[in-house]
Amino acid sequence: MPYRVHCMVCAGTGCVSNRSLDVRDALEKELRKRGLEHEVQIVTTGCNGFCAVGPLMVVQPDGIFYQQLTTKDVPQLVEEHFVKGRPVQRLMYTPPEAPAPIPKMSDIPFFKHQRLIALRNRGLVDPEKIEDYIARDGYQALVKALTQMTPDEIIEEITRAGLRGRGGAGFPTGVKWRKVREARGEPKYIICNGDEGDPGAFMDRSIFESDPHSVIEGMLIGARAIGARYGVVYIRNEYPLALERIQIAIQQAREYGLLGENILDSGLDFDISVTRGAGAFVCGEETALIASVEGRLGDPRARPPYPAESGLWGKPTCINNVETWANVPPIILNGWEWYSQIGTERSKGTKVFSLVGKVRNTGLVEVPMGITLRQLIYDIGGGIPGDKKFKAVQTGGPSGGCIPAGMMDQPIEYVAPDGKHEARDYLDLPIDYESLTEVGSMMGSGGLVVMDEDTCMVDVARFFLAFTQDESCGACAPCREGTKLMLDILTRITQGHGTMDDLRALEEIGWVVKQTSLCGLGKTAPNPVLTTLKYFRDEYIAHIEAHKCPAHVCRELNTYRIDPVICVERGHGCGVCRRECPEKAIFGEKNQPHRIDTTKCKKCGVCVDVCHFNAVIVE
Amino acid sequence: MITVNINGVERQVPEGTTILQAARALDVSIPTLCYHPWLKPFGACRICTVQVQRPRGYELLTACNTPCEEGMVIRTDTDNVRQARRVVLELMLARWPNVPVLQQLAAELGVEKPRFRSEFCDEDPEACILCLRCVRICEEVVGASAIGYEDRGIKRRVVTPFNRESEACVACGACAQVCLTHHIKFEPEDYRGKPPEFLLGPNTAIFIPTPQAVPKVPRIDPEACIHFKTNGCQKCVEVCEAKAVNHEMTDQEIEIEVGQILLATGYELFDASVMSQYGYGRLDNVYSALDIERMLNATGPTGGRVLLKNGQPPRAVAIIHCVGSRDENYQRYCSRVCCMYALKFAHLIKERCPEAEVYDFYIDMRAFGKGYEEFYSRVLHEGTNVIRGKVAEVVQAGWSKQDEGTLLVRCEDTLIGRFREIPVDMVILCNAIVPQRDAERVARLFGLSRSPDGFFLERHPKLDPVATSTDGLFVAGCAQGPKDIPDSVAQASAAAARMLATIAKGVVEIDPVRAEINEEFCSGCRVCNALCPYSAIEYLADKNVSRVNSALCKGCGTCVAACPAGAITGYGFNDRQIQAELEGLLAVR
Amino acid sequence: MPKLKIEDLARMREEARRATMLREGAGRVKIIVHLGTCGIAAGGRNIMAAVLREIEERNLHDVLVTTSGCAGLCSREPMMTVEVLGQAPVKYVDLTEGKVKEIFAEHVMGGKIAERYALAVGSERAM
Amino acid sequence: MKEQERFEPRIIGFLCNWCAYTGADLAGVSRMKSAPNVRVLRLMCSGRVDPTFVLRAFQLGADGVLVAGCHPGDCHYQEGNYKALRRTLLLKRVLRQFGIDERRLRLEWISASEGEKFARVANEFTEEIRALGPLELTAALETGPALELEEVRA
Amino acid sequence: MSKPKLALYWAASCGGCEITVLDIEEKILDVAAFFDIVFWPCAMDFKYKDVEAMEDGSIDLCLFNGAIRTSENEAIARLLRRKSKILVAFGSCACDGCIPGLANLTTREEILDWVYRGSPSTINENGVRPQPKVRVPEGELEIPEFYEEVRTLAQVVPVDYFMPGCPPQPPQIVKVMTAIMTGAQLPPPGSVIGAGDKTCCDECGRTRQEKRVKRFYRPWELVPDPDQCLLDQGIICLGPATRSGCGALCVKANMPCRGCYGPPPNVTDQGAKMISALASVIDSQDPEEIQRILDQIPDPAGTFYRFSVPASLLHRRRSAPAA
Repeated sequence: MPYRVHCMVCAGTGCVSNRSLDVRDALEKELRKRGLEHEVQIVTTGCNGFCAVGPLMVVQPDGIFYQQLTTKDVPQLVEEHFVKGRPVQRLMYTPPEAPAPIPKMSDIPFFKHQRLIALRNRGLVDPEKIEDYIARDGYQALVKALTQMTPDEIIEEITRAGLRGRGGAGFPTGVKWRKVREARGEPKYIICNGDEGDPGAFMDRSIFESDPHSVIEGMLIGARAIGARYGVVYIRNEYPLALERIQIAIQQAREYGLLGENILDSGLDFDISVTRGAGAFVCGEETALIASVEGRLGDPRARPPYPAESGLWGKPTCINNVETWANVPPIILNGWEWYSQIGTERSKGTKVFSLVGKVRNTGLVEVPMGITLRQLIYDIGGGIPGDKKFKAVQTGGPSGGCIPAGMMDQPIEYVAPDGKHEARDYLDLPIDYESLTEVGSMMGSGGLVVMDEDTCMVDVARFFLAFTQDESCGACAPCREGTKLMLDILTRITQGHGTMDDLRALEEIGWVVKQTSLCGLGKTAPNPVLTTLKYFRDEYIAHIEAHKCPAHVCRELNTYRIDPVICVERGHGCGVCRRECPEKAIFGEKNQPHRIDTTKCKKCGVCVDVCHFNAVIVE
Repeated sequence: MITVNINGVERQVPEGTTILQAARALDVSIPTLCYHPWLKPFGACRICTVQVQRPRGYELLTACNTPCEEGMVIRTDTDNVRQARRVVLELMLARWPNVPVLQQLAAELGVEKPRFRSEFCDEDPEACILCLRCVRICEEVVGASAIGYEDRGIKRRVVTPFNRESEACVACGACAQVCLTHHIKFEPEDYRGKPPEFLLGPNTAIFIPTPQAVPKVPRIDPEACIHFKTNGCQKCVEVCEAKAVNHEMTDQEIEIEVGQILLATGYELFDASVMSQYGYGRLDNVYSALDIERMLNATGPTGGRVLLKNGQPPRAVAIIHCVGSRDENYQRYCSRVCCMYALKFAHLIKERCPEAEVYDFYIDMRAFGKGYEEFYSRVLHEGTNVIRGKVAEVVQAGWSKQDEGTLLVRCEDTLIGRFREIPVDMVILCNAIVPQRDAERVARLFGLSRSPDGFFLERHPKLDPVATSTDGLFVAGCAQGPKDIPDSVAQASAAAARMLATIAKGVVEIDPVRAEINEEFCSGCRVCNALCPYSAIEYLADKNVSRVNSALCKGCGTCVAACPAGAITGYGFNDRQIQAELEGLLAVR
Repeated sequence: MPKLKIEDLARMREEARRATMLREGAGRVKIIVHLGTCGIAAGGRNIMAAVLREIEERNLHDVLVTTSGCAGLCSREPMMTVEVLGQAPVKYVDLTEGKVKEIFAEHVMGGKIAERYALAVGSERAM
Repeated sequence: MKEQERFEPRIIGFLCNWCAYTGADLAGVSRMKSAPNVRVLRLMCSGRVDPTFVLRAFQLGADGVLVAGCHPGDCHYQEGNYKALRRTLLLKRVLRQFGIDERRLRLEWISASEGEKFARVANEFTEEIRALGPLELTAALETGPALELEEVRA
Repeated sequence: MSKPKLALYWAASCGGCEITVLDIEEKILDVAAFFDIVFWPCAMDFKYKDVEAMEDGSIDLCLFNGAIRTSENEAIARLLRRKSKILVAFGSCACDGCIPGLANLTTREEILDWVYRGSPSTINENGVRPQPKVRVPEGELEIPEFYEEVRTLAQVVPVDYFMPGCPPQPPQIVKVMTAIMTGAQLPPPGSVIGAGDKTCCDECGRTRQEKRVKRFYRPWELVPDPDQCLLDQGIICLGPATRSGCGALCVKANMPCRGCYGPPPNVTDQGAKMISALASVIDSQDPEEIQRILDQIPDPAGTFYRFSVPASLLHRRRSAPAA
């Protein structure tokens, strides 16, 4: 009996952790109970991107989008939708300001503005079945590349398409492939960099989880173009599900003869091995990654020689990010003209962002280049929860920068065409500080942390610097010592002991660390600090001179006060805060306004949390 | 060749030269810390930062490891460069304020007072500043890779694996040599594997054995030299002007044809550690005679001074005779020389440590030589206490009431008939003289038999002590039996005289009793070949006959009897003669 | 699994597409079987089974089958609506498995409406 | 059996020059009493004794043969005595097959200093052969000697 | 001028030597042409009285093969000696006693007892034995007397030349006959002809090492290496103590030489010399081990004196072997 309905249950890490697999099992049991198991097929797919509302399911062919499902909803869902054919309103997604739920997935704003190329198959294929991928024109690009194109033509196609590295540096992929192809040395290697060390970034993970074969096909095409013999997928050990899916995909590809010797009788010999990253952020840097794959200590080394000439085992190696590889098959299949229409003049195609932080629809989105922050945050992201004021967005993780609300309408795209940050003279450091981001270029690796008024920019800078400082390999002095000293200064500032010279010191050390560090980690570690200094200097000054943290995040700078009116009228002096205060710094009687003794108060903020009536005011 | 512009000066440099090398060629000074000529540039300290012009602005690169490119414009004196070097230095000073090499660099770069102080600040002037030169030299040059890093970031430290003594370390001292801050020190206190009795301290990989060594040229010790272990280093090759160092040289076997051989292979010292009661090799300050000879030697490790292990002179010394000699379970014979050198030790120790008390434990004082007895009485007058009695054992004093470190010598004083226990600081054992370890193999090599005590057997103990039963083979010195220097010299000259006599005569007489093979009847069955103890019969494959080398044949006749074809005649005792004797003997009833 | 040739890949693509095309909502004809309470009571389930059997026998992949609630005309249940893309939907009433076979042959396959069983044309648009 | 008809065995003694012969000489020099029956034949080494000599001795009328050499390991020529040992052991087995009592052939190690031992061995061996009686190998061929050419021609 | 006369006789032997004379193939025709064969009982019916009728010394050449075992052998030997100018001891039996000579290791009594009583296949209750003279109704029968020992020809009559070998090899016979027929200068009487002066080793092509034997093997115990000397491999080969001449036929067939060509020139007793050589190459200095090795030679006398017991110094066994 052919299926008449396909239930696409999301099995990305987000939904799985929300127990979407239990929902699937309940669904299966219910369908069998109702005798519908032959009519309704259940398909577990990769991550659909809308993690905020997981676990979610899309019922095809109707395209109905159900979200936040629990096992309890299943009987009703089966009864109503599958038996009676009536979609269940209650389980649909209703955007905050919208009057009614939106049944069709394609109408939901989160999905509508997206343009899927790297994530074209997400939610539509079972990642653990190669047949699903082949059904959606899987490996057709490879066939075209092997039979109708010469390696040079492939490289030409990629170059003309304007594809650039999605890892963060944005180096033109075509140029890189050309260099590795022309480098001397056999065998050649290509590496898929799935280290993704940035905190809060999970683009690569969801590509692996929802459509691993697109990465494999991309690498095959790259191997053909470059003449590489071996491929390595370097994936974080902290992505167990993604690791399992890519390994299954590689195994299936081998069984189907798409990996190994004489692939599709084309003479191409190519195989992929998987190496697991041991959790060091620095191993995202290409030379450190190579060292890690070779089993050595994952420390970066001086360049030149660049990996294109002497990389893995000293042979020419091409390292690209997961998303870059995933973009290759569509370009080859549809041609470079189709691809170059998408995005802006300098940044072609789409970019996958992991939208996190203070935004309603946190999740994974793939949007065309040139989209503005406003569209991203409000149209797709569903705005800031609690209608707090949008303050800034942090892109590119610890190597990226903070973009203030003011630049919300600038299109997101790559930095200056030659891919190198523009270095500015030390002399004009304090005044014109465009060194980091040129107007209109805010791209990073893809992590997008939305921050609202309650976020203290100094604390954010400290958080990211603490991360890079801890992850620094310690081989070269500036990065090892510089990041530590800057961290000490920032910590002092957040504790209210900062001085104005500290700002000067931060800039000077930051500049030296950026200029003289050996590898990318050191060169970009100061960025969060330098950008927050540039756009939110006032907050720093508030911390230093006024000893106040505008966002009340830096606890040492807060002073806690109880509003006598609210305390009595609404709280009747209930005394909850008095009991809970660990320092016994709150005094007052029943029905009397309570008072905090600021000398004893350790500013732990417990009273704020326990007071039901928000009587405690933080200045 | 590529052209580069350094500080405005155009310069042609070969492909692959680094900016630092090019600059130094133009004697443009660029400060460096972690750079070292022997090592591959690493770029850890970043002090050698220079400014390279880029099409849209500039870039700061490290000079030590950036290769020059065609048309590269390099500036080493811009504000950016100075600022970058100053701040990098300040960062390092924040962590290691008192390291002299950093302070000296700070003076050069004009950094007066470091502005920052790191939480991990280390005031030690000899702190490790993580320049990693040590790790790199151990891996790249020495090839032992004995040290590496632990942890990462600010907590990264240079350590041996698990902070334990690394087996891979060959104690070559290379790391100590390149360490910028002398953080790594090299104390030669733990020598590696030198036999105690010869050297009391370690030697470097290449050394002159002793000042009076003949020939007085340096020698490479393959165990200590790291080239043999790791195929690396070879610094000695580089520095030797005369280019005389060659690691490939090995022992060569040279074959010389000689008429006569004098075996003077000498003796070996009995390994006293077997007699555990004396604690040699177990207790400190218990030395064998040869150790003391080394110590007393002016060119020895202690420069002639008699010192204990802790470097102090001894207060009391015990000398024990007949260790292993005149002893049923070891050597039954008397080693003849120990009594006299024991007295020599007593005299020298008295001379070198006047206040030291010397006790000499003997069974019978054998001062038999010319002037020996007079020396013995002189030593007695110098106050050496002589105790007649075989020492039972030497124990660590710590177990009994006296303080730690002194040794107790327990023995039966047979002259006064009482058991005595004498505390001393140092014990000297007069080990027996025993045949060389390979005496058995050498004897068989020369067809020489050995007397029951293992020394080579002379032809006649009284009448012909230097010759052996084999003509042309002579033996002299301790190889024939323990004896002191005068006797050895006498024997040596006797043997030399005997050999010269034969050489002078020019002809070697051999007595007529010989065997000879009649090649007419010999069919080369080779039955006789293996029989001859003197391997005098050789087989000529081309003529398919065997032939007797009359010089070697002693005429024993074994082969004559054995030859199945009757082809060998034994002159003086041939078959017909013997048959005639038989007929004669049995003719009469 | 034998090593794939390029032709095998194309063949597999066709097979797989048949199974997954449904997911993209692409289809030539849409059949809605009305399974309101009354519909089910009147035997709507058998009709649905019959429709699915028809699809299976003819190995069709461009026919979408879905259910809906009560269409309001309980007396004429079981009912189904057949809507060919681009044409007005036709509601068939008082169905039996036999009638379904005929409707399938004439309307779904033949493209001609089976008037004798049809109640109304163009009452509501589903595609 | 009266003194003069008593059977006096004739014994051939093959003595090695360096040990047995010197020992015998020492016995003599030390005035030791040893049986005269052993008629000594000096050879450079006991290794020189060829089984042919032993058989020839028996054929010529010897009633017993003594072979004396240096103690094993002392041989002036290193290994001569070992060869004598091996030949004697094999020859004894052949003698047994020819009906000759193997005790008539005796091998002894006598060093240069063992004069006393030589004397003792000589006396012992003589008595032993006397007990065994004459060998009489020399009796003419059972069926008479070969004719001489002349007799035949005559 | 009448053709020289040739006589051949076959005493105590296997007759192989008679046949080997014919093995010279076509050469026999030249011999027949050259000689007038006057006496060859094995080939044609000659009678003793024909020979007696001849004058003394009229036979120019007499090839006498076989040992002297019975009185008849002795009588004819004496007769032919008288009648022939040149008497040749033809073959190992005549020269050294050969296989029949092995009987000297037992006594006449033991032989007759075994043959007529002891052997398992004999049934002779009343112990009848053949006697030299016996009276039967037809008259008195006489058979030759069975001597106590076997003697070689030379031990009965003087012999001019000795041709060893069991049998003598055709090429050697051809050489000798051609020499005689062409009247070549013959070597002095009593010397050995038809054989070399060296030993079998000279003709054996195997490579020989220094001899150190740890144990002896019987030929059937191992398949010997065809290129290595058999004695080196522990197999007892009498080659070193046997005269050359046969071209080392047996060794070339991968079997050890048994010494049929008799002792080499300088050796009187072939067995004694082999005992001396073999004992010397045993590689052991410990008496027990030597005994164990010697136990691996089951029959020393038979092995070393296989062809030469009568010619040996001990000639024959005297009394019953010691217990």
